[in-house]
Amino acid sequence: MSNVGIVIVSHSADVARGTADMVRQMVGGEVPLAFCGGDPDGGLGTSVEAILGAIDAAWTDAGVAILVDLGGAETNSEMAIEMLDADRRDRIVICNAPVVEGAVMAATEASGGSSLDAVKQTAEELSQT
Amino acid sequence: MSNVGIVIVSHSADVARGTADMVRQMVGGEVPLAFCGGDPDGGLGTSVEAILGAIDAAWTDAGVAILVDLGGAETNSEMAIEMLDADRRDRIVICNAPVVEGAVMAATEASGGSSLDAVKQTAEELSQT
Amino acid sequence: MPQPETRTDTATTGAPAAIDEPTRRALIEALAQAMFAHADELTALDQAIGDGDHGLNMKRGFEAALADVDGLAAKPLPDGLKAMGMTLVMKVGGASGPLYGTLFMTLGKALPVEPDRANLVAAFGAAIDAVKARGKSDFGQKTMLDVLGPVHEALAEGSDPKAAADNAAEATIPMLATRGRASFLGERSIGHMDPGARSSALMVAAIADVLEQG
Amino acid sequence: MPQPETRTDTATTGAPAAIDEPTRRALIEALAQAMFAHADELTALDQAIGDGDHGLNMKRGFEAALADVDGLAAKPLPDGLKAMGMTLVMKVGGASGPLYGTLFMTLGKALPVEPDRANLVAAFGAAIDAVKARGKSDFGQKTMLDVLGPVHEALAEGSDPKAAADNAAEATIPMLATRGRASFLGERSIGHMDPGARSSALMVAAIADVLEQG
Ligand SMILES: Nc1ncnc2c1ncn2[C@@H]1O[C@H](COP(=O)(O)OP(=O)(O)O)[C@@H](O)[C@H]1O
Ligand SMILES: Nc1ncnc2c1ncn2[C@@H]1O[C@H](COP(=O)(O)OP(=O)(O)O)[C@@H](O)[C@H]1O
Ligand SMILES: [Mg+2]
Ligand SMILES: [Mg+2]
Ligand SMILES: [Mg+2]
Ligand SMILES: [Mg+2]
Repeated sequence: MSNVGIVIVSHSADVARGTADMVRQMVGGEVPLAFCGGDPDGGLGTSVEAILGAIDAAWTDAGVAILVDLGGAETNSEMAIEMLDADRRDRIVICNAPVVEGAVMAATEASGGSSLDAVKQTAEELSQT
Repeated sequence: MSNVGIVIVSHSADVARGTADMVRQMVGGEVPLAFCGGDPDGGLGTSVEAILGAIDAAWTDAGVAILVDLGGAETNSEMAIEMLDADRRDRIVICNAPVVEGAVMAATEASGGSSLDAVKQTAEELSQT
Repeated sequence: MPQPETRTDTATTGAPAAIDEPTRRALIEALAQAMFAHADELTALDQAIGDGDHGLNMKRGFEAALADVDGLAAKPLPDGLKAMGMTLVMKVGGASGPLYGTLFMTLGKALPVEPDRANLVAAFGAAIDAVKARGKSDFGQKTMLDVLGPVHEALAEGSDPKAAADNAAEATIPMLATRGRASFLGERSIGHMDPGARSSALMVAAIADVLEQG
Repeated sequence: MPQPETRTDTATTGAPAAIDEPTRRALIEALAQAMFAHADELTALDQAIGDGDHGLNMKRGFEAALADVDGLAAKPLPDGLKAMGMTLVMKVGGASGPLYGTLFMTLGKALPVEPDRANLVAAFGAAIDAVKARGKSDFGQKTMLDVLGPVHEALAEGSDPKAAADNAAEATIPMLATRGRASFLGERSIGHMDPGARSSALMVAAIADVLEQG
């Protein structure tokens, strides 16, 4: 089974891209990774359609952990999850963790083959070292 | 007296820029703001010289709060602070808070005219809403 | 101020006039025009206690709805509401997108094709509960819910929903925000009208105006 | 394996041969060449348990030092060490920059212009303490400190610092990382040599080789 996938959802396309760069630097290609940022017109905000696309791109049977920044990113991600098939919905979680630091930690955990629960927990236990 | 300034230090120039965009969207021009990301060659990492430049750009007598992402960004920021005049060194803090969410919260607090201590505390109390 | 009791509702059945295709089209157009006309005001409210995009967000959502007005109006009311909600979810881009989207989608799920007033009151209650669940929020937190709640009450007791909405939006001014971006401001959120409360009041007024003429 | 006791140190005073300008230049060049020659190896070690930039970081730092080799070598030893440390601080770009920078700067502050062995041991101890403070770290956390510590002991007791450094770098392999990026890997950090431990060992070897020839 593939490693757990990571999806990064930020209000800012730059933050999302930069975070993905930092994740790639840590885990290379070992972890399915996708990101999105910006509202449907490209301004600061999030887009349910883009989130659904990112989930699809990072999908693996081991599940997907989503990292979000502020309120709207979380609400839109929850909305996106509810629009998925029941089958996928059970294998996707939103981490209650900061987007940049959480994504690096979650991906590092995922690269070791950890379960979705373990990936979520590692991201959420995060305190700066 | 001006509002407390905010400095964003990320390993990624994109993350730093995007975070600054998100901060500006919340507080407009009310808060002195500067950011830097990337090592001295522009790769992922941080640069003490760039951090010193950002501190200078965001400097106000009310002090400056720095938001950092991972280990090296913190160590390099601490190094930069020690290179400042004693006078400035006492009015600059590194927040133990996530870079994106912390910067938005710290800047929002700073925009209300809060003290450096209050800004730091708000960023550090952060839990996702 | 128009009295809702004098509307075209048949008092005996409690049923409003059927919401036919031309009415559905008029509703979508009125909602869109209200958001377009007040986009700057909503943005200014959101600049004061948020990130200054609420007007833009709502405009984007209703531009998309308006672009599909033929398709939306052609659907039976429940399906049209669901499709409208989905459009807002996909296009608004802010927290208000999934919240208003959930409101419309739940109305679509809960309403029959030809609703009477009791159906409407029940559906609106269900929609409010769905918004609360989506937003992990409740009344009293200085959000759109603080307009939607009083409008629901007004519908239930047959008083004027427009007046209720306007008063409720005004009443968010002294509130302390504890949800959404405005909560980042703490005490400084006090003294400003919540942008989502205002957009809710504008939508209620737009809908009431169309149905009163209808 | 060369025995440090057989070095040119005058046993009576405990003073190594004076570190004159040509020696200082040779030291800088040897350090830089060691980092250049092993950049890929350091990067590979950092890829296994970090972000894969340690070789690049060290190369960048020592390229800058080499670019200024005339200026650095011309300075008296303490000032040259401080300037070298500052160059690493400004150029390395990773956590290792301020850490190695602090090491060199503290050596510069603590050493006299013509140090004897006792000065060196004391200064190295102070430099290690400064690195610990800078990194909020200690021995046993699978970092450069786990090489610097044993090298300090070797210097103090007059045993071979190169051998001590190599053994200490090897000994980081079974360690669990609790500082720096490698700590993100938890148990998976076990079984790999720490990249900073390896670069420390390389620097110790480069310095020892120059001083033994000198
Ligand atoms: N958790 C929530 N529950 C209910 N309403 C909310 C919540 N979060 C935000 N809102 C409403 O949404 C409005 C802001 O919408 P908008 O500006 O479009 O989104 P964003 O805050 O993502 O920029 C607020 O004024 C408030 O009425
Ligand atoms: N807090 C610390 N204390 C001591 N040494 C550390 C610390 N953090 C990192 N290191 C050392 O730095 C090395 C990594 O350096 P480098 O890869 O250049 O920086 P970064 O980790 O920022 O990418 C580690 O292998 C370790 O030896
Ligand atoms: Mg907004
Ligand atoms: Mg927004
Ligand atoms: Mg590294
Ligand atoms: Mg690095």
